[in-house]
Parts: sequence; structure tokens; C-alpha cells
Amino acid sequence: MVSKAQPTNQTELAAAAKAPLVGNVPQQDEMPFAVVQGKAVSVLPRDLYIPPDALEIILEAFEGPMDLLLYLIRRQNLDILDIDVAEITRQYMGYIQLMQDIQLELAADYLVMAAMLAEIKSRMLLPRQSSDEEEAEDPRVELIKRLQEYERFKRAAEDIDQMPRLGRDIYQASAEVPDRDQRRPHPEVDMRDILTAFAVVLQRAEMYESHQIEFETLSTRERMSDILRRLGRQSFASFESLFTPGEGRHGVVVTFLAVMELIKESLIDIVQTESFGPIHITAKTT
Amino acid sequence: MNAELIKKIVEGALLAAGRPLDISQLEKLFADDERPPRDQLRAAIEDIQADCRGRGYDVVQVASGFRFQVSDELAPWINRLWEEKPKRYSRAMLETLALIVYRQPLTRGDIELVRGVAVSSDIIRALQEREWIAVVGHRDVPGRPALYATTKLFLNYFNLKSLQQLPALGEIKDFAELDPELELALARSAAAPSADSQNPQLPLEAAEAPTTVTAKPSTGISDE
Amino acid sequence: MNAELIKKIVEGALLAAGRPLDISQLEKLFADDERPPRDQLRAAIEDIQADCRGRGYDVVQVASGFRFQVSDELAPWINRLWEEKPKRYSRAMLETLALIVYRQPLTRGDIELVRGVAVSSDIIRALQEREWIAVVGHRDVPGRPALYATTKLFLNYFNLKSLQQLPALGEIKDFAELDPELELALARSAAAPSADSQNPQLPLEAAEAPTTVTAKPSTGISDE
Repeated sequence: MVSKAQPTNQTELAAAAKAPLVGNVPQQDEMPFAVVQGKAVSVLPRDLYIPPDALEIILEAFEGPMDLLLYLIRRQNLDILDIDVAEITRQYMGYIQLMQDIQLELAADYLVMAAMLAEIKSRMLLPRQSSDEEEAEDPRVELIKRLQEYERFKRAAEDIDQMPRLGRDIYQASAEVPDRDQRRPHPEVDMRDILTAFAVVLQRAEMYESHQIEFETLSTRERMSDILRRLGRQSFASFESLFTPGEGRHGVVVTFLAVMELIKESLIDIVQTESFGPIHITAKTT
Repeated sequence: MNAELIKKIVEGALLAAGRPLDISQLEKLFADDERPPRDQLRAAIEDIQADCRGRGYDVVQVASGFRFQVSDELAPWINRLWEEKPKRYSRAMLETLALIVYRQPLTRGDIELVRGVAVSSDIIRALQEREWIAVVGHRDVPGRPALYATTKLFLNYFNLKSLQQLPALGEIKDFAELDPELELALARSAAAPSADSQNPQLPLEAAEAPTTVTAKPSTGISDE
Repeated sequence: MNAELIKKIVEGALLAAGRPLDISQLEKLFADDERPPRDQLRAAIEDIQADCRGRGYDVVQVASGFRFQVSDELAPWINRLWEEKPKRYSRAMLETLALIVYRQPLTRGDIELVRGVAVSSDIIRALQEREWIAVVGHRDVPGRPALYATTKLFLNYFNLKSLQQLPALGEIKDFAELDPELELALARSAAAPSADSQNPQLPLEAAEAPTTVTAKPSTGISDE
């Protein structure tokens, strides 16, 4: 329903916006923006500079166009059902005009409402064709329904704000527990579960066909981790110290492959300061 | 197990937990062979409540169970424990919350329709972070907007057992006498299917569940 | 101010504070013109302690003041409040672990490349907390992502002397072919993920939908 009252009414909107703020209605209808030397000021003097922040603050007091409209109606002690659309529209436009005068960035919602009001006003002016059922609907109905609806929730919000709240009006009572045992048991895991999961990943990644599987792979990768772990501790290690003779040929080969793989993956650097000098490896850093 | 010990255990657990405990959670405190029947647990709670009479605290029931809480009459003094004043919520936040409370489940668009302004994402996020609201589904329209509803934590926070305890929404006024023409128009518009707002009563029981809600029933609503 | 109200306020404050309060903190609860003498505050505490006799809790004095405390004798029951059933690891967790086992040392990005989905920090954290994986270095690329590898504790848990004892990749394929259970799991994961698992051994939950991996795992994670 917001969208149906749109740009067709640009001229009406502009006309309404240009209407003087103070018409022939009683002065009390206007909300003063400020009180200067005991005099309420409701029209922004053209030559007076008001910091935009000030009006922004006034506008922030409203939760959007519905709230502003409701305020304008309540200010005149009017019942929502009894609103004078023309008058309310005029006042509403006054605010919009003010906001535009000081180049306040106006929320689009305010303009949509302005258009809706202008439309209602124009429809009120048209002679009714009571014979036509579809056309006869009071143009205010939609607006009144929306205003009432909004007001209910505005009230409900105030009610909720008044309700006792934890940490403001009521407090959860608690007592210390001695010897609180908070060990969280870890789940049991079966290696089969891990293998199963892995098989699923492999299948998903469709890697079966395209890769040669080397028997040594896992031990090589384990050794790669070991070497990195060691470099994390001492940051430098001599190449020879990586090899453990006790592991035999097999172990030496695994270590060598691990070092080659680490170099290939740019995870370590090999450093030799002089020709035929000792070779060191170090974790790669920039 | 004798009633006295049961009472002590319930009492101790409610104080130790720091959150509401329901009967089934209280049951789980007891080993299988010593577990008292539920009636006895309820009797223990009533017994504890009787002990609290005239004291500065009581056991109350909220949405997720029973908790010890300090009575609100002591708030003026208790509040001095904390330097910071309890947070005030903006009107925008409260109005948004009010709409979710009374019209749930609903979308952000539904809220905007009533409030007449865009609802900032910050507000929705803040309410979700507080775990006062949660997404309970998506409306089956283009964009599949999230449907929001309040949680048990919301009820706990506001000291409520259920949404039914909330104050009723204000009534839509009857404008019949004021303007017969208006009445006519309203009657006609009420007869026509209108998207929103024909139910002045509390629509708490999914009364006006708007469109198809796809799957995902109340997950996220429970607090543990 | 009468003694009864003072007692209520002290009691309420000790229950609400969630930390011990000493006499001077209790004094600050009262406005200047209503503040009771310290003796009266101490008397109130003694009074509260007398009320607690035979109950499941008491007010005790610790280094920083007074606090409510649940009796030690109730610990066996109260501690059940925090007892948690060990949850089974998710499929995402097991897949992540499997990749770390077989492709170590590798980064989170490497895991994501193979799995085709983001790896949540929770999974990595949980595996680190269990001390099954550890950071063994950082890859020398922008962001210097951590390189993960399995630990000795991981080997101990599975009773392995070395990772070599695990089946090689090729054998896993055979394992998949031979094992009907595994086949079932694979079939299930390939089809639409179903929520319930009839097979308690295979923790294949309806985790994320199988994703096609477009990029071939490169650099760090290839095994040729």
C-alpha cells in the first residue's frame, strides 16, 4: 500500500510543500522549534543559521512518518478517526519543507507518506460518485487504519519497556558452587570413522583416478611435520642432524624425501654460507 | 531419598545453575535408582517457595523453568552494585520487538509496513544477538524473507512464563458513530481481503499465520 | 531503616552480585541518609546465616567478602548440572582430521581446497584443544597461514607408533570397496543427505551437501 501512492503526485507534493507553514489556523497548532526570548518560534527564519544537527535532533525524536503524523494529530487533541486530512497534510508538509530547507537528508519514508497524504487530500476534493461502489471508499480509511495500527504497537512498545526486566528490576540469584567439576568428556573416535570420512572426501574430490599413490607418502608427510616442529623450536638445524642412523636406510630415505618435499612446498630454506661448509635448514620466513 | 534432601538438592541446583531449570533438568540431577517422582520435585519447589515468603528473593517460574530471583522491590538498592545503569532500549528497537512479540512469526517487511519506516539491520541483529528473537522459517514468497519469532530467552528476560502473560494489544477503535460514510467505507474494505491487520486480538496462536511457512519448526527457540 | 529491610537488601545483594561482597561494598548499597552502621550489617549477615541452617546453601566469608555458597555435601548432585554427554564429532570434523593426518603439514586453505567448503574455526580449535593437532609452522605466503600436523597424543589415542601404520591411500580405496558399511555411507553421502543415521558406527550426519571440487588440490597437498 505504500507503493501505490507514488510519483504521480509530484506536483501536488510540491504544491503542498510550498504552502506557508502558518496558515489561518490557531497558532497553538504549531510545534515551536525553539523558544527564543520567551517567544515560541515555529517558522525557521530564513536569515537565521541553525546548525543542521539541531533539527536532526528534533527529527530523531520521531520514529518515522507514522510517528510524526500521530504526533501532529495528538497535539491537536484530535481523535485519529476525526482527522482533518487537509490540515494534517499541510502541517506535515511544513516539516518536510523545513527538512529540505536545511538540506537535511530526508528519509524516503517521509516522502512516501507525503505523497500518500497529498493523494488523499486530492481525492477528498473530488466529488464522490456514490453510485460506484469501488470508488466511494473514503480515502482516509487506509490512513486511519494504518495510524491506529501503528499506535497500538507504539503503546505495546511502551508497555514492554515498563515490564520488569532481568538486570534492571529483577535479578537472577545465584550461589557459588564449591568443587565444580567441569570436565567435558571427549567423544570417543574410532579410526575407522576417520578413514571412512577420508574415503568420502577422496571420492568427492574425484582424486582416485588422477593420482599415483606412493606407499611412502604418509611416513614422508609425518616426517615433514616432525622437521617443521623441530624448526619451530630451534629455528635452525644442521642438515645432518635430521637423520637418525638408528632408523636405517629406510628412515634416511624418508627424511630425505621429507626435506625435498618441504623445499618443494617452500616451507623450508636450505642455507650454506660457504662452499663445502655445513648445510643448515631453516623455516622459511620473509 | 528423603524429602529434606531432595529439597536441599533442588534448592542448591537452582542457586548453582545461574539459569532457569525445568523439571526434567531437575530430574537429571538424580541417579536412576534415587530419582524422585516429578510430583515430589514440584512439592519440593513449593516447599522452597514457602520458605522464601517474606524474604528478599523467591523461586519463580519463567519460560524455561524455575529460578531463584531477587525481588524487584529491592532493585533501588541492588542496582547500586553496578556502576553502569541498565541499558535503555531505543524506541525503534522496542517498537520492532513489540511487533515481533504480537505478530509473530513475521518478516522485516511486515514490521516496516506497520512502522512506516525501514527497519535497520542493526536492530534485527541486536535482537538476535540478545537471543530475544530467532528466525523460525522463511515466507514462501520471492526472496524468501526470514520469519522472526521471540525465544524462550526473551520470556525469561521479561520474567514471563508464556506470551499469554503479556498485556493485551490496544483495541482498534470503533469509528462507527463518528462518520457513517466512513463506516460504510470501512465495512466494505473489511469485507475485501486485505493483507494485514484485521485481527484486533492477540494473534499469539498462529492465528494469522500469513503464508506458507517452510519447515524448520521452533529450532533456536529453546535456550539450551 | 528497619532491620528486616536491611537484611533483605543484604541478602538480595549477595544473591544478585555473583561475586563476594565485603562490608564496605554492602554499605555502598545504601544512600547516605539511610546507611546502617557496620555492626548492623554484620548482624544482618549473621541473621541470614541462621536462616540458612539446615538448608542447601549458606553464606560464607572468603577473602574478598561474603557470598552465598551451595553446601559441599550436595556436590555429587549439583555437578550433574554440568555433566555433558560426549557429542559425536561431525563429519566435517572427521574429514578435516583425516586430511590433516594424510596430508600434513597443511594449512586450513589446503583443507578447504579438497573439501570444497570452508572449515570452521571451531573444528580446528576443538582438534587443537584435544591436542590431536598442533601448529608446526607457517607457510611463507601472505597471511602466513598456520601449518597443522598431528601430535603424539593423536598417535597414542589410536595406539599407533607412527602414521605409517595407517593404511595408505590406495588401501583406503580398497577398504571402501570391501567394506559394505563404508559403501553404504558413501552411497548415502552421494545421495541426498538424510538427517537420521541408522548406523551408530558411522557418524555421517547430514552435514554439508557434497560439493564438487573444481580445482585439483595443488602445491602443498598433492602427494606425488
